[in-house]
Amino acid sequence: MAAILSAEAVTVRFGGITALKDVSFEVKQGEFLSLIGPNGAGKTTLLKTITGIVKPANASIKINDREITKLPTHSRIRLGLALTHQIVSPFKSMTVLQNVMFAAGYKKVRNIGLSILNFSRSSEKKDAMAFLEMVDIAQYKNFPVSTMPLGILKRLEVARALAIKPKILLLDEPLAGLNSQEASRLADTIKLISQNGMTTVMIEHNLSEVLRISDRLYVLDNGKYLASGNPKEVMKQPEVRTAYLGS
Amino acid sequence: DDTIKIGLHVPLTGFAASDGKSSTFGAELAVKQINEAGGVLDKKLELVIYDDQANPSQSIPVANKLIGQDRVVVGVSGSYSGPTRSAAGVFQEAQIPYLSAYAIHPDITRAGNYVFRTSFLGEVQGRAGAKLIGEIMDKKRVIMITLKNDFGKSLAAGFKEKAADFGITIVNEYEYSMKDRQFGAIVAKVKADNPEAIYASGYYFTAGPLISELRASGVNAPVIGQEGYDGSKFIEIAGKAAEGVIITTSLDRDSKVPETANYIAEFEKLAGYPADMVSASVHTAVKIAAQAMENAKSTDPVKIRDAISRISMKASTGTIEFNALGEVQKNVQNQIVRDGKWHHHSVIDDPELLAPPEK
Amino acid sequence: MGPYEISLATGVGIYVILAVSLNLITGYCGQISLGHAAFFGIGAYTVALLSKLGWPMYLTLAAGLSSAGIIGVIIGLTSLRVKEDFLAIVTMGVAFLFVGIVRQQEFFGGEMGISGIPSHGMTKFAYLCFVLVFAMLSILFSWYVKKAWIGFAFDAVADDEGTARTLGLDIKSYKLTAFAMGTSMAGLAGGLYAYYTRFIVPETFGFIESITILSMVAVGGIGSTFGVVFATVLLVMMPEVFRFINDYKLLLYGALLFGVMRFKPEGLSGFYTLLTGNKEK
Amino acid sequence: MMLKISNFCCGYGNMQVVNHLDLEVKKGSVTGILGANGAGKSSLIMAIAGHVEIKNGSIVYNGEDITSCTPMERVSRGIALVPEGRRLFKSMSVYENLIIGGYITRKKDSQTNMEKVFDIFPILGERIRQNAGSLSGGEQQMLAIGRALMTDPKVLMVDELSLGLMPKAIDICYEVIEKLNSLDMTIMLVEQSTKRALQASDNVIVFESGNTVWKGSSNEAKKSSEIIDSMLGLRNH
Amino acid sequence: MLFIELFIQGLIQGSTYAIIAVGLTLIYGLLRVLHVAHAGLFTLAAYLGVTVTNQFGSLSLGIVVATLTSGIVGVVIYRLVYEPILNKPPYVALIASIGLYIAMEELFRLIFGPFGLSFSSAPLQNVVVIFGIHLRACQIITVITNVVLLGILAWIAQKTRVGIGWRATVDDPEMSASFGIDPIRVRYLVFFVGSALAAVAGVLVALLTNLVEPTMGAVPSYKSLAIIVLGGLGNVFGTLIASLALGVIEAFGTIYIGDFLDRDAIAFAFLVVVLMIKPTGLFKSR
Ligand SMILES: Nc1ncnc2c1ncn2[C@@H]1O[C@H](COP(=O)(O)OP(=O)(O)OP(=O)(O)O)[C@@H](O)[C@H]1O
Ligand SMILES: Nc1ncnc2c1ncn2[C@@H]1O[C@H](COP(=O)(O)OP(=O)(O)OP(=O)(O)O)[C@@H](O)[C@H]1O
Ligand SMILES: [Mg+2]
Ligand SMILES: [Mg+2]
Repeated sequence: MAAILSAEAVTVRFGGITALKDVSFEVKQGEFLSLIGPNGAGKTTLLKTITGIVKPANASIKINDREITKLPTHSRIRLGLALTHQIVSPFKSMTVLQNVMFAAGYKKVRNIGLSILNFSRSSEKKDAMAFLEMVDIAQYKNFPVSTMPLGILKRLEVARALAIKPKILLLDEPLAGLNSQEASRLADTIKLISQNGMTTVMIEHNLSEVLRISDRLYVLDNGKYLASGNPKEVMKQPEVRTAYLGS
Repeated sequence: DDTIKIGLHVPLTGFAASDGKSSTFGAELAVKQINEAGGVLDKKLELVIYDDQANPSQSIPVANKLIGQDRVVVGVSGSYSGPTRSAAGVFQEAQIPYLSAYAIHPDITRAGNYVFRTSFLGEVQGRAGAKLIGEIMDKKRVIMITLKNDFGKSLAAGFKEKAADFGITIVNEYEYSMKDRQFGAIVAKVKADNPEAIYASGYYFTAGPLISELRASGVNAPVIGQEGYDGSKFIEIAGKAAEGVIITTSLDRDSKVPETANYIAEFEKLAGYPADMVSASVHTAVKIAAQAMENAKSTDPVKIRDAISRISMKASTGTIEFNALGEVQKNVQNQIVRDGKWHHHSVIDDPELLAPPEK
Repeated sequence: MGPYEISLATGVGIYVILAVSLNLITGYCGQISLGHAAFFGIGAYTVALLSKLGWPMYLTLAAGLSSAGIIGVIIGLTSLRVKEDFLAIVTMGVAFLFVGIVRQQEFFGGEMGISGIPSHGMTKFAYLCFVLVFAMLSILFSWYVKKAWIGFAFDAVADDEGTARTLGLDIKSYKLTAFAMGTSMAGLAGGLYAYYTRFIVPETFGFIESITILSMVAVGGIGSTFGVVFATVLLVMMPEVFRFINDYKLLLYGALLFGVMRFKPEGLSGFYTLLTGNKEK
Repeated sequence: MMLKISNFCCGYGNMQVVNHLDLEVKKGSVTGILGANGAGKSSLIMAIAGHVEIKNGSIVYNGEDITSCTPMERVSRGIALVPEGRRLFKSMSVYENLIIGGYITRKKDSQTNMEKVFDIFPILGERIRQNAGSLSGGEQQMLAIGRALMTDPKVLMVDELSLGLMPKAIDICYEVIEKLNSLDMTIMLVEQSTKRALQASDNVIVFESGNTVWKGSSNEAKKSSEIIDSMLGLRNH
Repeated sequence: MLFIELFIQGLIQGSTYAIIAVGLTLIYGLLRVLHVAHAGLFTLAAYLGVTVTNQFGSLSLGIVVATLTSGIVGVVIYRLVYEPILNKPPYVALIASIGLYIAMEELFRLIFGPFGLSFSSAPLQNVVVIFGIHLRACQIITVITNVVLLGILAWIAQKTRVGIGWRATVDDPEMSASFGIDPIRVRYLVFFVGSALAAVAGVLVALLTNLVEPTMGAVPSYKSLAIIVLGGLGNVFGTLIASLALGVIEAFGTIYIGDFLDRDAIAFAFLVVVLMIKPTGLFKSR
């Protein structure tokens, strides 16, 4: 199968620090890829480069063979990317439901004209409720997000990303902050979504869940490519073990 | 009704509040004097005073209120050009006579035939300044320091218009804004220019610091100012540096003319500080309004207007007569600071030079 | 209605347009502007100059609206780089630059301003109605914007630009639209003002005026159209109502601004929600 | 007894989120605090640190009632906090964050403590001038722990120790915890990973919706870990 | 020669800006509040300085009374005005501050009259000639005060533990309390120091112009806002440099481009240009 998303020769520098050095990777249509690696390896930076939030020194990023490196973030998102944030960033002035509703209305805010002409919010509300249920936080819909504990916000991130109906879901540590039961339930949900055809890239340190649901692993270390391939096999590689597991 | 109402708008609050205060005292003094002398048409004169914050948008409702609610028979502006110009339109439209006491914007009287001005136009005073420097003082190399507002700009225009006629070369002109109080840069440059005289427009609160700085930095050329300096406050701020400063104004402190001498004495009694040009101008305007009613023997606006246009009256700021445009022609009084007081310096009475526009 | 009430009401109408227009930029889209009066001024100057050239009123007003809008977009474009307090200060700079430039150019009448602006040719009362119609239209427009998806998008931009971007929102064009809508409405208000006073000077459109407009928005309750309209009426009327205490008027005004922000930071619209028990925005 | 919390209630505004809690923490022990999302774990920790309003009950620390002490008084008595979400001073450098951590210690101690922190987390030493806000998620967590250690704490309260850390770093952190514990530091841990928590702690307390549903030694709990697991999941079934 | 003189005049002007702006930037740095009413304290101090000096014939007493009073009033303003609205959006404090400033201006006018006050005999006006440049004692003192005060402050803020502690309360007051820094005390201290600085500036300006008016704070209030942005919000050293640079640019600008832009507009043109090129100000926001 063809790569739906590819990033070639990504180099990112922050001042003196090289956060990513000549990293290339690709994801195939429908694949569930997990991005792992030590803290500070550059995983978040890689996803942020793909979405255009971080400006790379060098890179070539393609969706379905279309070059998107020069596009601004919002245009890339519209080509089918969705990103959840490692450090949760809900719209603080809105309720849980409104957060997802706004995302669900992505088509209506594509351009100014549409956004002026469109008035009704009812179908988005329905969609949003479905997504909230999918991640088990429907009962919090009318709470202002500022009072919500981290676990809820983490799931809200996922719901909101789903609401923009992406082709490729980029998840930055969606399970962090959930207890083991909650984590495996959310992992199941994500897996289910991916099995229904959503290409998924997930950054996650929760190894047991990663190994349980990923099709393939991609390992970064210190800004460089370290390994990739079948989860079990990758985890057997000694470099990966020393860098990541410490044993 | 047993009173006749005169409307006055002044800046009681905001940056021009000090002039508003003087205006108020000037008007109150006039009313007091008139009422003590039996009032107007056997009725008492009553002042209605509103604050306009020296703001052109504020003076429109104020003017409308004076006309529509208080039913004043004459309006007087004790305020700056902006608010006066916008109020003038309202009075003109309502056909109520309106006297601008000291606002100098040339377009004020052009609002129409109900609008008069009891003070000089900025240009006229600027021309007088040129004569004072070029002819009376015989200084030729002049630096201009111009206040960047309608007052300073029109003074400068008048000055430049006649400068050449009196043999003056304008070496340089520097501008400053109303809010400036520190003039180090201009002073440094003036010093380098080394002029024979300095024509500096401004108000006491800008001129005081300016002249202190000029003198401190060793610039000793004479400084010529205008009625904006007029008042004791200038001398208080500039201290010794004020000595020798000459201004063109309409109030002669050493005047023997009873109207003026009397005004100067009475004002200080009422207000508790010495008279200034602003208060004298408002005092004059109120007196004119009262006299016009007496002359017209009526409070009918049309008749008052006609009476004002024909008036000839001695007031604290000189003899007032209006031309077709509603502008006044009177002598310019030059005053000089000596021993910490304003004193007579000279008079300019050249009718051609002082002629206000007719149209 | 006497001439006084009419002129007062006309002033209120103009300020309602202004306040509502700033509310679009600051209240809805979250972009603090301390220079709104500059666009008010651009509208007023455009209308003043063109009307003196003999253009008919509807054309001058349209020109005032578009010139302010166009310059608004240009300023908006340059301001896109700065955020929050930096934006506030840059827009404050714009306010000073506008006055600083206009007062130096003879073409704009310099310090003397522009007088002799032709009459609108209506009775004062008719002109009042004319202004009020525009004020109503602005209120309706602003209410509509809030309810439509564009208002939702503005909320998102105001809340967190970065997040909105990662949800596919084109932040730039929304910000620019807010600027365009707000500044062109301010331009219209400026035009109406020019016909109202028939005399304009640069100082009227300075920083103080910008602050006055922002105060109306903040006192009303940022983002709440009806609160803002209410506060505008209140703040414009207040100095008039308190004319009898001339000397203390500004003191009272300052104290009110301060008091509302201190004790009711969400603005007067907070009282409204309090009264109706309506918690939804 | 290091900490004795009795009949303790805390919350926000009108909402009470921890109800009638009784907890005793022995000196030198590790106490695990478990519970589902929103159970009130973080609120409890923050209340002990002095940031959440205590509605009822008391906290006695080393025999001294500190219920109404300010956060500053608490930290100066030796209660240190690694808060949820790290709450670093984002616009300040790693170095400055650590300096603030050592604000209440003497300058010399602060120096040696900082070296200790760099020993534990060498990466922090490498990033010393970087703004805390731009560190990677895991690095931020390390800094948060390092900062708390700078206070020379007697009681260390850690909210979500392993959040966002790679397995290796988690191991390191737990080693650090063990080491600190062996040096007689009292530790309270909020942890999502039940397994980890049970391994590391001597005692555990399990919350659900603000109520204590289980309390006891971790050995006991280990035996019935399935019970605890199901308790943790209760809310969602 | 002229250039040197213009430069020096610019420095003098810039010094007065700096002393005001630094207080403002400290307060901004601490609370993210654009404290417009700061200029009200500047005015208050100028009035007190002149009144006390005239009354008791001692400038030193005037300065002491002015700085102490302004400092205390500053703390009171913080306590009564800002503290309750700190966690509101920033415009709330801004408008409250503007309202407070308007009210203060009016109070000064009502109390001290609209005409302004002057020293009955202004101190420190003796002229010193250095290399042919005439300077008044008060001008020299202004520059020296500026450099000394701000030097000390910048050092405290950037290099000492106390300074780092101050700055921590900015990022997260709750957490800094958890590390033993009392945010309330820090704020009181910063408001006191900042307001006392404004007071020093007020008295200096009164000496320079020999005129104290109700509205004298208006220009400094907004110009110093521009300066603290240029200097990198919260950055003491940056503010110092930005103030002096602005003073100098204004000095030259008034002379050479004065008929195109007025002084205030020059300041803002400079600001807008800088921010367009570098949206975060000239210096790093500390
Ligand atoms: N804006 C920035 N400025 C400077 N350095 C940065 C910036 N953003 C990230 N870095 C550095 O780049 C490196 C990679 O960061 P990144 O956030 O991508 O790591 P990560 O792999 O996601 O780690 P973690 O698993 O801990 O989240 C880190 O060392 C981080 O400190
Ligand atoms: N600042 C706040 N204001 C109001 N309510 C709050 C606030 N913080 C938390 N809450 C509420 O208190 C309850 C307990 O929250 P807390 O953060 O203590 O849970 P937690 O057990 O730490 O959850 P998590 O595992 O997700 O971190 C939740 O219902 C939450 O909504
Ligand atoms: Mg990361
Ligand atoms: Mg928690």
